[in-house]
Parts: sequence; C-alpha cells; structure tokens
Amino acid sequence: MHNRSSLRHSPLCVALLVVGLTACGTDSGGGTASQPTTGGALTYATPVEPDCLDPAVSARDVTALVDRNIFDSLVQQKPDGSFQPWLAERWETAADGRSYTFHLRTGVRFHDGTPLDAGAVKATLDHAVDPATESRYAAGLIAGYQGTEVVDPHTAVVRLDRPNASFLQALSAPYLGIQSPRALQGDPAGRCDKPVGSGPYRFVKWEKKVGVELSRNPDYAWPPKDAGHTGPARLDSLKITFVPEDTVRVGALTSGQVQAVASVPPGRAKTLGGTVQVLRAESPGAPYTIYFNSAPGTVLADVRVRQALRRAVDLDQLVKAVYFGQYQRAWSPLTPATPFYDDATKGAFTFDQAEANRLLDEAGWTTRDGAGYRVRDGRRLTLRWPHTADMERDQRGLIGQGVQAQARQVGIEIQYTQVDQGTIGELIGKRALDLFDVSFTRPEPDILRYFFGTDSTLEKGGGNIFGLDIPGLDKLLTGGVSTLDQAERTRLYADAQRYVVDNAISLPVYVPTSLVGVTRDVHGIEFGAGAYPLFYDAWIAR
Amino acid sequence: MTTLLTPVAATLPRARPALIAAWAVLGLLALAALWPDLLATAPPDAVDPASALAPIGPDHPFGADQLGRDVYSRVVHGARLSLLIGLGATTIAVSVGALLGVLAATAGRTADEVLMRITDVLLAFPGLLLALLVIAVLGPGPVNTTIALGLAAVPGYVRLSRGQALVVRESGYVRAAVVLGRSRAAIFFRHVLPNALPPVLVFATVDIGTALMASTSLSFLGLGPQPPTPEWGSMLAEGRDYLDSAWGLTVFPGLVVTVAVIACYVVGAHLRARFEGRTPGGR
Amino acid sequence: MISALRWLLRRLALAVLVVLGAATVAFAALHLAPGDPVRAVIGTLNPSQDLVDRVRVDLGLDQPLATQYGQLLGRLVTGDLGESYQLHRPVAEVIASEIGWTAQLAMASLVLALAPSVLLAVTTAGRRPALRRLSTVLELITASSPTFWIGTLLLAVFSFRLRLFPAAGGDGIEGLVLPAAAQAVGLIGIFTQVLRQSMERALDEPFALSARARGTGETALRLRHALRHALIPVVTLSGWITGALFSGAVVVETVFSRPGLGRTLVTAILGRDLPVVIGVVVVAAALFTLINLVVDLLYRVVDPRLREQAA
Amino acid sequence: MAGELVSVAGLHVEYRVGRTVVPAVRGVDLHLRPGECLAVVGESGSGKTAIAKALVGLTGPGSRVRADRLVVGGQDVNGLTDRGWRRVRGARVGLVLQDALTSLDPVRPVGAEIAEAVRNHRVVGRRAVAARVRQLLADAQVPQPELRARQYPHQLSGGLRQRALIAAAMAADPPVLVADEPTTALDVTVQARVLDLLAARKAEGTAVLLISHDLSVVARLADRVAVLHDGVVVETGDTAELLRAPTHPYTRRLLAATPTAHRRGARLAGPRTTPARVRSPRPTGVVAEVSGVSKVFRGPDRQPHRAVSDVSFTLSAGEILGVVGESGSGKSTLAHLLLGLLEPDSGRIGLFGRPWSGVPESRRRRGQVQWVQQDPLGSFDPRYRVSRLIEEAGADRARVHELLDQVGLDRTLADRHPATLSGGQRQRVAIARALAPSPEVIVCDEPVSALDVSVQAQILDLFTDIRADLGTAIVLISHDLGVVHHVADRVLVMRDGEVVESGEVTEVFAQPAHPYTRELIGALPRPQDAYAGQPEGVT
Repeated sequence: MHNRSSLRHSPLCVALLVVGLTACGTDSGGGTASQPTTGGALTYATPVEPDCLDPAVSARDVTALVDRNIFDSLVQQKPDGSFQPWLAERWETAADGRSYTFHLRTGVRFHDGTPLDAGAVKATLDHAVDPATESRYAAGLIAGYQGTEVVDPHTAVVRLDRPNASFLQALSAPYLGIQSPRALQGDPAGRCDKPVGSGPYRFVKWEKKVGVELSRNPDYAWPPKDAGHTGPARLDSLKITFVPEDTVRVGALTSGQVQAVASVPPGRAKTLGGTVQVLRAESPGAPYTIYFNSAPGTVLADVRVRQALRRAVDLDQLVKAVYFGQYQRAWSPLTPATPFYDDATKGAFTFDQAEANRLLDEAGWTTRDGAGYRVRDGRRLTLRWPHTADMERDQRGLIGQGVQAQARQVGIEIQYTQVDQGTIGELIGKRALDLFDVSFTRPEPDILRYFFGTDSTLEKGGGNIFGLDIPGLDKLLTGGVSTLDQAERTRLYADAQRYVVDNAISLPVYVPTSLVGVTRDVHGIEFGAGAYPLFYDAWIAR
Repeated sequence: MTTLLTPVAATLPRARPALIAAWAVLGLLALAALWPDLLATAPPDAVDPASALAPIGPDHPFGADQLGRDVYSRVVHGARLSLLIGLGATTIAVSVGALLGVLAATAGRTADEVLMRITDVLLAFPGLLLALLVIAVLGPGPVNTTIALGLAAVPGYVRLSRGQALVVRESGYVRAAVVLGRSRAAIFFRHVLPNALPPVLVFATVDIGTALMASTSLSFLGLGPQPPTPEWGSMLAEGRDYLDSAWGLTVFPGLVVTVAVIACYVVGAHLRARFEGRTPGGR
Repeated sequence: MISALRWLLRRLALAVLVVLGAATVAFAALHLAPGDPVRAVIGTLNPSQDLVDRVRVDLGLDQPLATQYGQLLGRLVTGDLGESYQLHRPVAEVIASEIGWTAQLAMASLVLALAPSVLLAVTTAGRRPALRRLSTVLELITASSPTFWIGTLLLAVFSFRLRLFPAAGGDGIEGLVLPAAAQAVGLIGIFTQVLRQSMERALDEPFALSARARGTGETALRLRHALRHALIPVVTLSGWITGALFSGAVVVETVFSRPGLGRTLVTAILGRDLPVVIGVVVVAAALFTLINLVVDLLYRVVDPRLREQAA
Repeated sequence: MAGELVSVAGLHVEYRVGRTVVPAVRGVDLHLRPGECLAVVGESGSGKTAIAKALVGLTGPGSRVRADRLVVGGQDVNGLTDRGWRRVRGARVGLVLQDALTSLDPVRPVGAEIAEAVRNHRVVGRRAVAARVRQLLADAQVPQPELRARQYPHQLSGGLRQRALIAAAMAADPPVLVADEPTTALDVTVQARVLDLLAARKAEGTAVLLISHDLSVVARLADRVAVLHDGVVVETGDTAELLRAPTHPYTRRLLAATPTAHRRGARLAGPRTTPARVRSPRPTGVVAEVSGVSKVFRGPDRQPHRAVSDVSFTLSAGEILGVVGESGSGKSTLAHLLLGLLEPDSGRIGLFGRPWSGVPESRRRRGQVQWVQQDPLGSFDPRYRVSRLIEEAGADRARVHELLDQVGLDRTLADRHPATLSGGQRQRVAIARALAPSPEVIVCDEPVSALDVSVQAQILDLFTDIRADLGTAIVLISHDLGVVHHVADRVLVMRDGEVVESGEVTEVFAQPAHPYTRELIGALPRPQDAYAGQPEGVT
C-alpha cells in the first residue's frame, strides 16, 4: 500500500478483464481498423512520473507502465488468472510448492546484446532482494525467496522457504522483469536512469519532469504467446510524457499534441467524443476502500457503529456523482477483475440512515451535542481519518468530503484531515487513526491477506495497518495462499470476501478504472493485467 | 503574488462611483464573512450527490459542484476565510514589520545594522518562497497560511516603516521638539510613532488585496484550508476539470477573487491618496 | 573607483551572507517541520524498519543536527548541493535541468509584459481621459486577477476552444506563449500603472516644460525624456518583479504542467525532499542577490545622479 | 507697433480648477522691442508665470488663453495649433525657468539638452551640432564647454546650470527671451553673473521679458517695468521713473516693503498693528558667548569637511545679530550648534556664563534658546493644530492667546490646522511657538526667504517689535544682505565655515574690509539707487 497512487499493480499482459465492458483492446479503431502499419511515433501522457526506472526499486504504477515496454517477464498472466509462457518456455512446480524450475527460451537478447540465460534470472531476483537495492516493492512480492540455482544456461531453479500461490503472479509483474545481468553489474548509481531489458522498446532517454523516450527494438521476436503479432513493435518510437494537470492532459489529447492519455477525468469521458475515444479497463486487486480500525478499544470495535457508518453513506449516488457513472461502485474487498472475485457480495447492505441512527442509538451513542454530533459518556463520536495529498488521485478528496458530510447527518464526526506523508506514517505507527483509505492494484486475491492477515502488520511489511487480528478471516486467507488447488482457492476466497462484508470490516467504495483516451487513428492498444495500456501491438493509421 | 507591498500605483480609478462600488463590495464581503447565512441559500457543505454539477438555475444561482453543493453558498461562505487570511496576514506583517522597523530606526546603530542585514537576507527571497518554507514547517491550513503570508511580508514592512521613521526623525518638527526640550520618550511616542505609522497602515490597506490574492493562490496549489471548508482558490482548483461542462465552478470563485482584490485596491488607493493629500509635501 | 570597488565588495559579502542565511533558514525550517523525511523518501506506507534504518544512514539523517548542518555548509562551499531523496539525482543536476525552463518563462513573461506596458504608458500618459480611464480599469482588473485564474482562462479559450496554442509541453515558442502570457497579464497592469505614473510626473517637471519651450515635439519628449524617467521605478521594482516572476512560475508551471524550478520546489516541499528544497532556496537566493546587484549597476546607468554616490 | 517683437493686447489666461474657472491673467497688454528688457513684477499668485507660459503657448491642460493680439518674436501666434507653436518655441522665443536643477533633464548630459534645441530647428547641419553646442556654452560664459557638455546637471554648480539653461534657450537664436525668475535660487555673486549674461544678450539685440518678484533684480536689468497685481497690470513705465515715483498704491506698498539701506530700521509694512507687551525687567548684558567653535563632518567620500571653523562671537540681550553668507558657508551648522542640536568638536558655547555646549541633554535648560525655521510647515507636526503646537512649547490656553496677539494673529486661528494658513501666518505661528518658553535667544534660520516681499516686511517688523518689547536676542541667518542690513545690529560674514568679517552692520556695509564682503556687497543689485528719493509718506 502504499502506494501513492495506486501504486502498484502488477502487470501482466493480458488484455483482459476488461474486454466486454466497452470498447477496448485491439480494435480500438472503432471498426475502421484496417491493416496495421509500421512506423510513426506515439506520445502517451500520464499524470505521474516514475521515481526510478529500475523496476526492482520503484513501487509506482507508472514505473510498471514504462518498464513493461522495456522488460519482459518469465511468465505472463492471462485474463482468467492462469499463466502462459513468455521468456520461460515452460516450468515445473515442486510438489511441496517451494521450488520452481524455469526452462528459458533461446535466442533472446537484451538491448545491450547480452543473451538471456539462467544467470540473468538469478541476477534479477538476487538484485531485487539485495538490501542495497532498497527495493520498495519487488522484494516484497517474492517474500520467502531463498535463492536461484543455475542448472544450465537455460534452466533456473528458484527456491522459496514456504509455498506461495501468488509467486507466478509476482514473477509476471514488470517489477520483476528480467534485467540484463551486465547492466546490473554496472554502476549502481545510474541504474534508475538506464533500464536495460529485452522488451519490444529500448530506453533512449528520460528528461525529468518532461518524459521518457523509447525506440523500437528491431531485434524483438519473443512476445508472449497470445500477443497481437510477432516480431518488432510497430511504432518507431514511444514517448511517455508527464502532465499532472488533468485539464492540460486532456487538452493535449483533443488538440492532437499527444495520441493517448492516461486518467481521463471521468467527467470528461463522455463529452470527449469526436476525434477521441476512451478505452476502459477495471483494475484488479483491492478496490478503493475505507478500512476501519476495529481493534479492541476503538470506537469502531463495535460492529454496530461500523454498520451504521456503512449505511449512513449513499455510496451509489456518491460514486455516480463523482465519477459520472464511469466507475463501478465496489462491494467486495476485491474488484471484479481480480481472480476469485465473488459476485455474491453485491448489494449486501443498503443506504439507510434511519437504520444507521437506530444502530448508533443501540450502541449507546444516544445524545447529541451542540454541533449535532452524537455523544456517549461525554465523548463525541469522532473518527479520525488522516490522508495525504500526494497519494490522492481520482478525486478521492471529494469522496472523503461526501462521506464526511453524510456521516454528519447521522451524528458521526469524521475528522478528514490532510497531513503529509511523514505524519501519516507516524499516526499509523501510533495507531492514532480510525479510518484509512487506499486502493491496490494486483491481479491476485492474496491481496486480502496483505490487508487483513494477522501476519501482515505494518511492522512485518504488510498492509494490515491497524494490526487487526481476526482469526476467522486469517485462517481463510492463509489457506488460500498455501494451496495450489484452484477449486479450493475459489471456495476459500469467496468465504473470505463474505466474511469481510458481513462483519463490516471495511467499506469498499469504487472500482478503480483506467480510462485511457486515444485519438481515433491509434489502434492496437491493449491493457495489461494492471489495467495500464500496452504498446507492443499499437499502431497509428495513416 | 506574495511579494507584499504591491506597487499598485495611485492612478487607480478615484471616481466616486468606483469608490462607492468598491466600498459596497467590501461591505457585502464583510456581511458574507460575518453572517454568511444571511446571504447563502444552503449550508456550504450540504452534500447532495443527486444534483451534482447541476446547471445554473433558481436553485443554484452559480450551479452546483461535484458533490451537489451549492456553489453560490460556498462562495459566500468562502468570504470569511479569504478575508480573514488577507486581514490576518497583513496585520501580522504590519505589526511585526512596523515594530522591528521603528525599532531599527530608533534603537541605535548596532541594532539597526543587524536588523537591516537580516532584512536584506530575507528580502532576497521571493515572498512566495518564504511563505512556502513557512508552510513546509507549519503544514498547510488557514492559520498557517495566514502566518506564512504575514511573515513573508514582514521584511518589506520593516524596511518601509524604518524609512518612514527615519524621515520623521529627521523632520523639522522632531528637531523643533528637541529644541523645545521634549524628552526622547515623548518625542518617540508623540511624534515619531504617530507620524511614521499611518503611511505604513495606509500602504497595508492595499496589501490586504495582495494577501488575499496570494492566499487563494496557495489554496489553489493545495496548501490552503482543508476541504470541505469552502475557499475560493481551492474551489477554483477543484472546478477546473469541469471547465467545459460546468464552467460556473471555476468562473465564479475566480471572479469573486478578482472583484474582492479590486475593491481592496480601490479603497486602499483612495485612503492612500487622501492621506497623502493631507500631509505636507504629499502633493 | 576605490569606492566603487568597496561597494562591490560589500555587495558580494552581503551575497555570501544571503546564501548562507538562505541555507540556514531552509535547513532549520525543514528540520523543524514535523514528519520524517525518510518515510517520504521511501514513499510506501509500510517500509520495513530495516529499510528505514538503511535509508536513514544513507542520507546521513542519523547524524546529530549540528553535524548535518556542518556537512551542509561544507558541501555548499564546494558547490555540492547533495542528492535528491526522491529523484535520486544530484540536486545541482536537478536544478540545472529545471532552471532553464523557469528562466525561459521569466524572460518571455517579462518581454511580453514590458512591451505593451511601455506602449500603453507612452500613448496614454496624461492624455485623452476616456482612453486613459479605460486603460486604468483594464490594468486594475489584470493586476487583481490571480495568475492561476488567468492561466486557466487562457487555457480554456486559446488552447481548448480555439486550439491556437498547445496546452502542455514546453517545446518551442508555441508552448511558451500561454504560460508567459498568463504571467504577463498581471504584470502589464502593474507595469503600465507604474510607468504611466512616473511618466506623468516627469511630464509635469520643469525640464519637460523647458524641452517643450525649445520646440521639442510631444512624441520626442515622451520617448527621449519621460520614458527614461519612467523606467527608473521599474528598475527599482526589479526585486519585486523577480519575486513576482518566480512566484508566478510556481503557479504557472503547475497550471500548465510545465517543468521548472517552481514546480520542482512545490513537489519537493510536499515530498520533504530536503536537499532539493535547500538547493532551490540557496540557488534562488544567490540568483536574487545577483540580479539585484546587476540591477543596482543598471540603476546607475539609467540614473546618472546615483553614479557619484559611493556605498 | 512696427518693430515690436512682442505685442500683446488683452491677454486673458484662465485655469479650470474642478468646476470653477479661475482667471490668472485679466486683460494684459505688453510691448517689447529688440534690445529692450521689460520686467513683469508681482508677488506670488499675481499671474506672472501664466504670462510667461502664454508667450510660449504652454499654459498646459485645463487652461484657456484669449488675446486680442498675440505677437511673439514678430509672428502672430494667436490661436496657433500645437504644431504651429512648435516652430515658434525655441526659434522665435526662448524660455528660461528658475531652478535649473529641475529645468534640465537630470538623466541627460547638459550638452544633449542644448543639442536638442539645435536639432529641433535645424540650426546647423548634423555634423556641426557638437561644435554649435560648444559655442553656445562658451557664449554663455561656461568655462570648459567641451567637458561641461558631457556632464549631467547635478554635476554642475547652480550658476553653471543656469547659464547652460540660457544657452539652451538661445540655441536657435530666438529674438525674444522670456526669463521666469532666472536668478531666484542663486547666491548673490552668482546672481550677478547671470544678470550680466542676460544684459549681454540684451545688448546684442535680444528682447528680454523678465519675470521677477525681486525689485532689485528688476532695477538692474529692465528698461521698463509692468507691475502685476491679481492678473492686472496696475502700473507700467520706465524703470527708474516707476521706482522713483510710483503712482499706484500697490506699487507704493511693494516698494515700501523692500528693505533698503537708507531706511534701515524703519517699519516696512506700515504702522504697528499689534499691541506692545513689554517684558520687565528687560534682560541685559551678554546672553551668549561662542568661542573657537568648530564642527567637522565627513562627506560621502569620507573626506573630512570643516563646516564651521573656529567661530567666536558674543550675543547681547536685545541684539539682532545677522549672519550672512552664501550656500555652504556654514550658517545653518552654526545655527544647529547654537540650538544644541549639534555638539561642537572644539570650542565652547556658554549661556549667561554657564556652559551650554557639552552639557548632557537632561541638564540643558531647554527653552532658553528657541528656533524659527525656514519652512514653518515642516517644523509643525502635521497632526497638530495651532493651539496644540504652541501648547507643546509649554504654554497654557491663555498664554496661547497672548502669544497669538503678540505675533499679530487672530485668536480664532488657534483651532486651525497650519496647512490651511498662509505662509506669513505660518511663520507667525512658528514665532509664537518660539516665544512660548520666554527664551533669551531666538535663532532664525532664513525665516523670510520663502515669503513674498510684503509678507517678509511684516515678519521683519515683527522681529523688530519683539526685540523692542521683550529684549530677546535674535540670531538672524540669511543669504539676503538687504534683510540683514535692514534689521540687524551687528553682522557676521561667513565663508567656507569661517567668519571673515564681523562688526556693526552700518560699518561693515559702508566699508567692507574683507575682499569677500566687498564682492558680496558689490554684487547686490541696488534698487535703492533708483528710488532713493521715494517719499516717506507710506511709512
């Protein structure tokens, strides 16, 4: 969680999930897609800039977006959550789930000419967990990594200290894209600025605050199996520019300065039209959720207060108003695009302020003070909700204000205060907060354990920031990550989702959705598993 | 924006109608600041998702924002903060600045030298940079914005009031008072202070407009008061994304800022002109 | 000559003082501020304690404050501004790559503001009340409109609606026009007022009467005599102007998503990127002192009366 | 009319002030032939400057000029457009203003100003401009014309500036020169040289219209005089004739008010109007003793500069001591030393035998030495009314009224703000305040130099009355030898910080011993010569 912006996701390149929701994928050309052409340059404007282009270091979503073009992974995740070969032609999982043997494809070369071999896999993974790398995300993805054994140039065995059902998903993310071992040996200082992988585009330059420039890798011949074509990418070059202001970014698209933009404000998605169309992809992982601090001794330890809060807020209307119907309202602690998502959670409770009031009265918050807030034993019903501006996206501030205003109507005071990142870290450390909001993109249900696992407290590198200990839930989640049996996992994760909803452990708000605006002459853009666009197949009609 | 002591010249419109209009605007703003409910039609934070981005109409004279809050009522309620910040920042700047400036002018060479060198150092910063630094220390928020803008403007007032105090100290009437045998304290309190401060205060009236503008800029950058507190700068920042669908969200808060600043300038310039016309050598 | 040298030395000493003071102020400010920069650097909410400790040592933040301050000064002397926590690049390099953008914007804004101001002042000073009144009202409106609001309107009209200029990107002259205009608009109001006021004052002086009595024409009088006097207060205002340009840059760079020192600073302050903040503050202070020095020299060129005044 | 360079009939000039129209000049006729000098004399507000400006078509915005006939430089300029006027200005008529520091553009070299006039009328070819400028400066008796042309106004002395200004006015050889108070701000010796220069122009055939408030200047240069009062010429005639036998009462009053040698000590403004309030006992003996006082300042160049050097004198009760000297002679520094505003670097000042200088401020018996400054308004706290100003000096309400009576001011003025009073009234308030602590000595620093002749006369009379009634010693500092000669008993002549000569006024003026004193007195224009036979009746 971290994540500042939705930080992380993992990628996979699957066009998936999304299809079917609206136009998307390859034939973005709206039916006029003719024969793909080669050449041309495409500029993609995105609001956030990477902090480092070494995928093992950075935790940002935008790093995945950029690095996916530069780095290939061992395996690729398909829309259904299963995996298919990429740089690894095939692999075997040990019976105890603690080691994986990868057989590498031949003929793959990194951009610096180094051939791909088992040593590169070892170098990449060792680099990720090396403390000197100061990895902010990749190392956590493969927690339990013990080492890689180079059996022969094309065979690598990766060992884990415990079974990990999400291991392949981790490997499929750009954060663990295979790096050139020669580049990894070079000067560590410049690594953020010189990513060297084997992907369809080569890194050219990164002008800070302006953009990253990539050019086609003419030797490329090893896309994942179900890619739209084989051989080198169709675009001569790809530029990713950084334009934080929504207005400006969209203006740049409509005025034709750029061919594609990330994060079209939902309010503008419908009104754009004309020469522009909007592609959508719902993010997998945890939706944007308000997590409740229900640890013993807190106000929210009382389930009635949690339920009351849920019922006090008209999320249907709120999400619709803020996102113009472009984003779905979320019900489950997992988004629909996540493997093992359980649709049965939908509609589990309704907006009902009368019921909320009843629940609060029942919980003993019966009197009101001068400002109209409920009071019990001389204490006001106050919930502390600190948040930071630099993690804010998607107009979440508006959601916060809406929740705050509606909670007030049933007598709950929410202190929705903006603080800086250091302060929020301290508050979390002291557990001096009642609500916390975040979303997390990763096409993997184990994300639930990250948020709710008894073992996933902040101190242990997890996202259970309140240090909740919910044995019933914990058992389901531990079970889910320890078995490779798909049916078993389906059952366990369905139970887990229902458990969270039934016990009002959190308030899922909306499903983050990638709205990518493209001009009508751009075709072939698909979405990776992290709901970011892929440019390997992209082309521009002339 | 922040660099205090606006060089707005005295050539501002001094026609009666302009002045009356400016006072009327300030009066209206004061009313909005003191008793917003007299003017507003709805509470500023009354969320109504169903009427999000409602167009301008009888229910919503300026339209409704993303959460269905009434923009007009929010603009009305925004007056209190904006005016308080403008007034507060200027008050801080003037009181601290004048105190130090007059002190520098009268407390002897060493104190003067030290104070003025520090002032030189601080004047070498753009005002906004100082304000940003202060906000970096104190954190965002209306009180901190006020302090930040006030402190950022202090060096200018130190210099201004020191200059004024020096002029007065060298004036014929202070020398006349020396010849008459008045004590140092009497001269300081009866002549130097009362004559050095008014020009500084008059300058400050114009600066209220500048401080107001600067505070909305900081809010625009996200360093001002927290939502859902209505504030013109942050309303404009939030509304920017809807410029094509709901232009009222941007246009009205911006317009109010401009009108408020104009009113401050016109009234301030008028006070200044009146003041200068009354002192010898002012004309 | 000697006195001029003494003056220069004094000013240079002051410049050093300013830079040191700036560094001290920024250092103190940021260490006083709440929040832990280490966490801001790491950026994630749940870094392992191990990582936090490592990064803290790496950044030297485990040292006592006095040591850190000493190291800062030591590095400053050698021109080393340290390395950015968040960008992982030397601060000097960051500033070097950003300062050009801001300078470009500042210059363009200045030119865009001065040219029409001079024209307006020269043509309207002391003339035709109607035109002058109209100009006064326009100046007042522009001077009273915050830059972010002007910028937003310019974007809406010229970029989105009319598509005359690009909305983003700093490539070439076209990308510069709107941001520079957004800054210039506010300045025009103030420049014109100041210019016209001093011009009218100059035209009222006996020397203007003398010049007219010599048969000098109105235009020649305005250009040859009055304009030069009018420029003096503009030069005096240079400190204010540079400040306004820098402050404006912070806003304009945000509104137009332009790279530059202003935006870098705001980002760094929000992200508690101490080295970048201190670096920008130090460089800005040094630059300002330098500009003021140049302006003082310029002042002496424009106004010969000052030339004899030593110190 | 033929041969007249200036021929004006029925000239009216009006200014619009707000909604009302104020006439400045009402039906004036003027005639001027080549080589002739006509002086227009009047006090402030009489309309003299409006006439000067009307003759160059520069009365300014909001003004209206009407004339039955308006011929300047031999050309009919009545109703000329600005474009037409431009060909006249400089070429047919030149204008010299007072105070050349502000009349020359401070940011341009002097030569550029003159060259501008040369170019405006294409007097010579482009290449010859520099030489012409040099020549003009040389003609105006500016030494080192080459160097001076490159210098800026502030680098020149007042006299040189005024000459450069004349050179600029004469650049295109206009047949008519209008000089508006050309010598007003200048020291007497410099004044004399500028007048000589104008006289030389006149001798070469230039017609000079001289605007002045100073009859002594007029007497020296003008052939004919027109006396202006309230925008109307009340009397005109041959200079000597008019000064000797003025016919109009206003002219008579004006002449009577001018201090002259042969009427030394006589009342200038007519019989006394204020009641005498005699103090008794009258102080006697030596009041103040100044011995060997020096004061050194450091200039901006850090060079020490002796402002007052080894000055000694005594001051007796009931005595008026005049201190004369040109600007920079140390007069004002001496005043500040006497007032205790400055401490002498060496020497001492004693008051009634007790030390006055070198005494801690708290032990000084303030009030014994009082002060009247040149600019009374600047010496008043702008927030105070008259009564409070005088009360600050230690007077109660009754005393305030008494003092106002004594200086000849109506008691009702006590509640007025000084800014609303006339210049003469303000100076009376300043004197009343100085009298409030019953001082032994009043130091008056240029007390009348900003006042019109008739007002000056009243103030000088007031000094005489005070001395007579109260026996207060007065130190009168002035650059105007006529004033000092008229009222002072003894005089100190200062130059470069030193007293070069001192003694009884009559003796010093009759037989100056020091060459500098001789020069000063020699430079004095002597209107008294012209009207020595003036009837005493007015007195």
